Amino acid sequence: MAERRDYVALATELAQKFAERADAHDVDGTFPHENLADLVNTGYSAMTVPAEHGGGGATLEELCKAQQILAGGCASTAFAINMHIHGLAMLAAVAGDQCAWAYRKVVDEGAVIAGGFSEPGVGGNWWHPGTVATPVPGGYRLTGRKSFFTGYPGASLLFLSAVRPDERGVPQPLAFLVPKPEEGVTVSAEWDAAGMRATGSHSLSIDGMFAGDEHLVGGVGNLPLLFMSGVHWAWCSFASVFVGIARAALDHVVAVQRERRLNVLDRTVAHLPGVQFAVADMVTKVAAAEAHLYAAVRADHGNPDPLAHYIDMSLMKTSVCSLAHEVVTLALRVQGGSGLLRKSPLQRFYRDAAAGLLVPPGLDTTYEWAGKQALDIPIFEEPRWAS
Amino acid sequence: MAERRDYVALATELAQKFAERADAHDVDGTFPHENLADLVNTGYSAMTVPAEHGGGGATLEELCKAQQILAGGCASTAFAINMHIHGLAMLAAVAGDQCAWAYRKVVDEGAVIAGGFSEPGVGGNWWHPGTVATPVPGGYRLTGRKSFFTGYPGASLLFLSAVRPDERGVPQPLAFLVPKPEEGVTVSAEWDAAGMRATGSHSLSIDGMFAGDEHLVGGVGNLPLLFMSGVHWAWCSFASVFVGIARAALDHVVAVQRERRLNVLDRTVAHLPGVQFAVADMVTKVAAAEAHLYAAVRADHGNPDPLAHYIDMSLMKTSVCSLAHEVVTLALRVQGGSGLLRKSPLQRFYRDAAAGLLVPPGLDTTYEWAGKQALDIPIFEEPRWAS
Amino acid sequence: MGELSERDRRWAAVMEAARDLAPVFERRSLEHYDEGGFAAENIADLVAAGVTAINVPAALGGIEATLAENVELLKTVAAGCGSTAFALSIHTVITASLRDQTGGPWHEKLMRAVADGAFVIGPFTDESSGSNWTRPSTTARRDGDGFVLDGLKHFATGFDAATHLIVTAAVADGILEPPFDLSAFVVETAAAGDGLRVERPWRGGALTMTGSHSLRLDGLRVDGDAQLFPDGLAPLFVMSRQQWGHYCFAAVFLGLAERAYELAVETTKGRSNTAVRDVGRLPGVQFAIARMRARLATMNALLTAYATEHVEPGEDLLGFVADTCVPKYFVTAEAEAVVSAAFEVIGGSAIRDGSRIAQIWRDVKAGPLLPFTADQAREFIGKQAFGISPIETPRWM
Amino acid sequence: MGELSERDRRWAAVMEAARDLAPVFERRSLEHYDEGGFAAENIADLVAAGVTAINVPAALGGIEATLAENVELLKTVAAGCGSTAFALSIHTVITASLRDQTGGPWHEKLMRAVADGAFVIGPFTDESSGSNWTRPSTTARRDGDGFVLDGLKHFATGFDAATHLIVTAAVADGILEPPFDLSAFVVETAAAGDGLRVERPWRGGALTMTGSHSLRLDGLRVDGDAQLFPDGLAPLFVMSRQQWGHYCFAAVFLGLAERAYELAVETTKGRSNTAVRDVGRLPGVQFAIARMRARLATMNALLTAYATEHVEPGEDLLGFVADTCVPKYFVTAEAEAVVSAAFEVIGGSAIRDGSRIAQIWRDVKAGPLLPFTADQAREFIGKQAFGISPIETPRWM
Repeated sequence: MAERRDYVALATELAQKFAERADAHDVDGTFPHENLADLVNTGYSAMTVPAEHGGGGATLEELCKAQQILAGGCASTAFAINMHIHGLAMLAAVAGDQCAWAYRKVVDEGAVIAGGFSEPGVGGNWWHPGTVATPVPGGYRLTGRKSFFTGYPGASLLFLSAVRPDERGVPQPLAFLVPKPEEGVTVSAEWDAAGMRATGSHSLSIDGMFAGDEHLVGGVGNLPLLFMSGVHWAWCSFASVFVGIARAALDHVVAVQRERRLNVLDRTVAHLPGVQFAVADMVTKVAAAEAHLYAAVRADHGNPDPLAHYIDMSLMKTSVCSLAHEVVTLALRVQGGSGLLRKSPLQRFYRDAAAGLLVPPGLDTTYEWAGKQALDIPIFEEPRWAS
Repeated sequence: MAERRDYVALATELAQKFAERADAHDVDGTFPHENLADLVNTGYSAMTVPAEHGGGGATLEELCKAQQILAGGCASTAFAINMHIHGLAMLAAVAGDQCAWAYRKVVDEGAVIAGGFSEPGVGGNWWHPGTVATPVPGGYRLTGRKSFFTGYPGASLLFLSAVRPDERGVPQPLAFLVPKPEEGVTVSAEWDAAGMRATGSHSLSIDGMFAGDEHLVGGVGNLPLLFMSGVHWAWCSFASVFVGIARAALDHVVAVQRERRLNVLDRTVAHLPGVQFAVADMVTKVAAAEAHLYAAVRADHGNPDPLAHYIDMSLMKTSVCSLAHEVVTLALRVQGGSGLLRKSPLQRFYRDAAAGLLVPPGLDTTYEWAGKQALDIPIFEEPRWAS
Repeated sequence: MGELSERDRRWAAVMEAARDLAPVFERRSLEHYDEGGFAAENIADLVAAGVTAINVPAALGGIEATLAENVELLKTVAAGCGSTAFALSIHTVITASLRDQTGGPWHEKLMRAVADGAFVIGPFTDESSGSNWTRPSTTARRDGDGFVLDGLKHFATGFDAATHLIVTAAVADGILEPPFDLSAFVVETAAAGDGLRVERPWRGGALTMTGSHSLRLDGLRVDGDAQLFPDGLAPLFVMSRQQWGHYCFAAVFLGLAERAYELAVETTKGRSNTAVRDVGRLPGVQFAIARMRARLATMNALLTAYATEHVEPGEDLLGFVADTCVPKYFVTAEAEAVVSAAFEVIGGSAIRDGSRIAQIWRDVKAGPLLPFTADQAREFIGKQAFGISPIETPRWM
Repeated sequence: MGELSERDRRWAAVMEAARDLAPVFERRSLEHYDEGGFAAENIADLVAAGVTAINVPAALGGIEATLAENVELLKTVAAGCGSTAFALSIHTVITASLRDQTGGPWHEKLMRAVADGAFVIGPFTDESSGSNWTRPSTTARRDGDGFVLDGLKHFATGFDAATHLIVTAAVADGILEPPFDLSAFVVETAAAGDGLRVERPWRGGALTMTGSHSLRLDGLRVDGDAQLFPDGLAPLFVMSRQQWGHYCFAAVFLGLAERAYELAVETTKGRSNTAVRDVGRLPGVQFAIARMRARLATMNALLTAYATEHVEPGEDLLGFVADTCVPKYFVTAEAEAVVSAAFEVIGGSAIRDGSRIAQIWRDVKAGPLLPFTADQAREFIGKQAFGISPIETPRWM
């Protein structure tokens, strides 16, 4: 039984280290294997394994505070390990001891999970996977494609969705947690993007990959319900990463302007009103984003209506990530042209924060569902809108 | 005497070609020498040489329309040549035949100008250069540093500012147009930035570079006045580049969503209301940005108050570039995560458009001057603000 | 040269009159805004100054003002009083839209009446129509040579000064499907009698002095000659004149925003308090003023560009309608932002004083609510960008 | 458990009373908003329900509501009537701020009076002070044991119902420099006599029913006992209570925004028109409602976080004041955006009807104008981030 760790303190320590490596991984688009090793070796990666299975049993608040700080050092690393950390917490919540074998691997062998619920042609509608799971003796054969499979290069376990048509042909979504197999899955396109470049979010081609019955998480068809019930682990941890970027941008801007001098000024740039006002806006937006995030973290997550819970958490993510993006844009404005130079972390923050606008849940679907719910309009009724 | 060219048609042709090369230069941060060669060989680079000196004598409107289209293909190339094109027009306006030698070099030899008015420690206050011009027999020796010297790798002529203390020690700003010398100027830092990566906007160290008396543009001390009087060439052409990016982002998003299908939809993505609304906002912002730009282009530029003229043009640039930035951010939102991938031009537009917020004129100074002018407060009075 | 300059001289005189009247209207607004009622005195002044006659065709001796000129005029009047400018905009939009519809029996008569001081309005919002003018709940029943109109029309802006109403209705003979059953009629208010009455007098939260009553049409009989267009053509006509409504409405709210900016500047100049000797030297005030300037410059550029270059419908009528939404959508939203910022520069004392800025704050909110509303505009503009017809059904998924 | 639950039971009863009163206040607002006047009946109802006594110290038998509870209460009241909630906020801020100032001769007397239904207000905006409460133009001249007060105070919100005023003034003896010459006095309105009169009755463009008159203090004599704090300490006291003012003001405007959102939802549900069978099925409406929800959730989270976690001033008093600006600045600006969006969902008919949303539109603009204004807030927050004192001079370059 591991002793109770202060994951926030650990994150603070690691963030400093990762910050020094962030630029190189960002420029080269390489996966930060050495960071992942540090996360495993320090026990950070066992944070959300249930305590009774030898893990840290971290709360959602501990997780988010730690991830927020880690993201300030290297957002890509934080986002890559986030799939693992929040995934474990969700698995513990929805599948419990069913995944005991995986918890053991994480604690004893340093296994790391990567997760894939995005697919080309699905457009953020993760509850409609296109990957097909065909029953075979002892399990399933999976065929399909996955995109944005964050953390893939460092993963030894894969957490992924698929669909199995039932006897009436109705697609039943389901999820698997499987040891990364030797065959049946290949990288079809390496991750090469403008932001979050060191997350190894590759595209995968899944061609007959085997998943055993014992690797099925929850039951057939109840993936959406399970995911919605546990979605606070996902969307809160996502948001914490982008708030972390925003706060790092604020801290950086403040530290630089306090010391910055221009030939034409008799005091530091911090004395310019335009700089003060922009920083005030940054401070205020960061405070608002953090408040919304942690209100969601501390909310009652036992909502008997999983869809309502999903909508509340989704609205939180959209607001928080939008504020975070505004903050990094303001940071660039305050710093000026030099903020765009490779040597400034602000330009990386600016690119990484853009991903916050784009990772699930999608803005339009969130708004559609939240609006319909408020107006008592059945969310899945067709036609979707007035004809 | 060159025949009158249709520079907009030429830009359209070249933009298509440059678009194919844009990704590679962006990724590698290389300077697009072959694009520059095309611009010279097609006569595009002689666009603003006065007709009586064998150039195209293009109007500001022709220049901006052409540059807008060129920027849609490769914003870096457009911005790199923009220093040359608008610089020539300003020189013609403020120095006239004094620069005849340079016009000849442009027309006959394909010479290209790079310009440098930014310096470290000056923070956008271009009228306070720190580079010192010390009189020597036959000219001056220049010593100082320049940053953001856009287009330097392809330039054969340098247009740059310096300061010469007068007999009372009061600094007199002045400007030179000199053939790029063999010695006295070195690249102190190569351009490596998150946006506009292919502009070669190096930092320079100027160590005793010689500039002859004949290379002085205008008189000693009247650089600010000359620049303000001709500033429409600068700020309008800057704005045209960023509007060009915005329109390219809009065109790209529209073209892609018209064809894009998702497994879960029975029609193209273009039929989703959220997509339509976001595109409507993009259309509207592009229209507003273009309208403001071309209103400034067509305004009376003979304003007897150069400072008032400078302020109007500066407000235009801040509004237009801010709208352009909003458009590219919306474009990313519409496209979603795939817009962040290297293979999508949207992520390049997003990075390039950020530069629009950061290139001169600075937002805070523009607002300070515009506010003071409206309120009848002397713009250069000290203290600058209420104590 | 001679005739042109005579025409331009007349136009300059109209603009000068409008500029002179704006401060007069502002003084009246400061006195009468809260009590509401109609700015009838203002309209009378506009009629007397020839302002209401600007869209009379040149062939009938009128100025035949361009759309850009109409925009300029409405901005000027709005600087004095939003209610007056909005009422005037209804009149200018109608008169400009109808002026080239020569041939109808009513055309010359109406235009000559306008030249002589007629004031024409049109309440186009029907009960339960949700501002979809193509689907009026008002009906026109054929009755011998004429029609009998029944319905409830809201926002009869300017009614108290109106000599003529343009009334839309669905022709209830089942021959044409909506929206082609839409028809439009001229009603002379003096001759309308009991068939036309104010059902509910205007008591608006904004534009309080427009007298935008709700009107009951109760068996109102009109001659066949009063029908403005042949059966089925009214919707096309309205669409092909959408630029007038959209740009003229936008002009009113831009004029209000410009005035809000001026008020912020005027209030700040020379202002001092116990803590600051010169409020204009506060950077927050300077930045706010500058941001307003920048926004106004963009709004003006956009509206001017549209009012001069996006005036001819061309082949693609629905595409044109979508395009005309652009400045209306942008300007009315931005106007709200400018007025809000101006209010903050002027500060809390403006709440105390029953000030002009507090009136403008109320008026400016009407901008995005007028048709096309922001949502309608975004739907039309977005669909047009994709080549999707905005009248195709189903509208979405 | 026993005592706690008794206290919580009392608090729950207060909240229930407030929730019951909100719709009553809203009905009255619909009737009386335009004519202005003071919501005296509402305040009487709040007094009768014990709402005004929530900040009486526990030691004197009161509930001693927390700051977060005050915020919750004010939001609830604001949903019914912005004017009433704002007047109440002045009272709750003053009573909460003073309740732990035991020792002064006035303390127990005033708190007992509040328990018995007293209503305490404070006009803190002096003529020419530009909302800088540290630099009042009102003066206090020492006169024997007491003081004589002279000045003109604006925004005496709630005056018509006030039993007590808190009045600030600069002590005009030249001993202490501004802002330390600031002092505060309790004035019993019933005993004030001719020295206190309404110079100009309230006729506000927003919060019309607050009775925020301008008051003339004309040789008003008060006892030495009426001085709330020892010489020189008033500014520090006010700063160390800034959280109450900032969060309670923010609560009023958040309550208005929440009500605007509810009105948009209520109006849309089941709404149809000639073109759309169910307006709620329009995507633009759904998206607007959702955006409002998201914004309100952020505002609520921020204000709640501050009202529970940013309550103790700590060592760095100016830093604390800057920090308390954060939710006030954010919430009042966002509230305006939410109300604007709600108005657009409800649509043009809301302008016609003298509707609640049009009243909220007017009230919500007061938010950013109340101290600390948006500009003051940005200056304090920005300087604090850089470790620059907001009272250092010169303020900038």
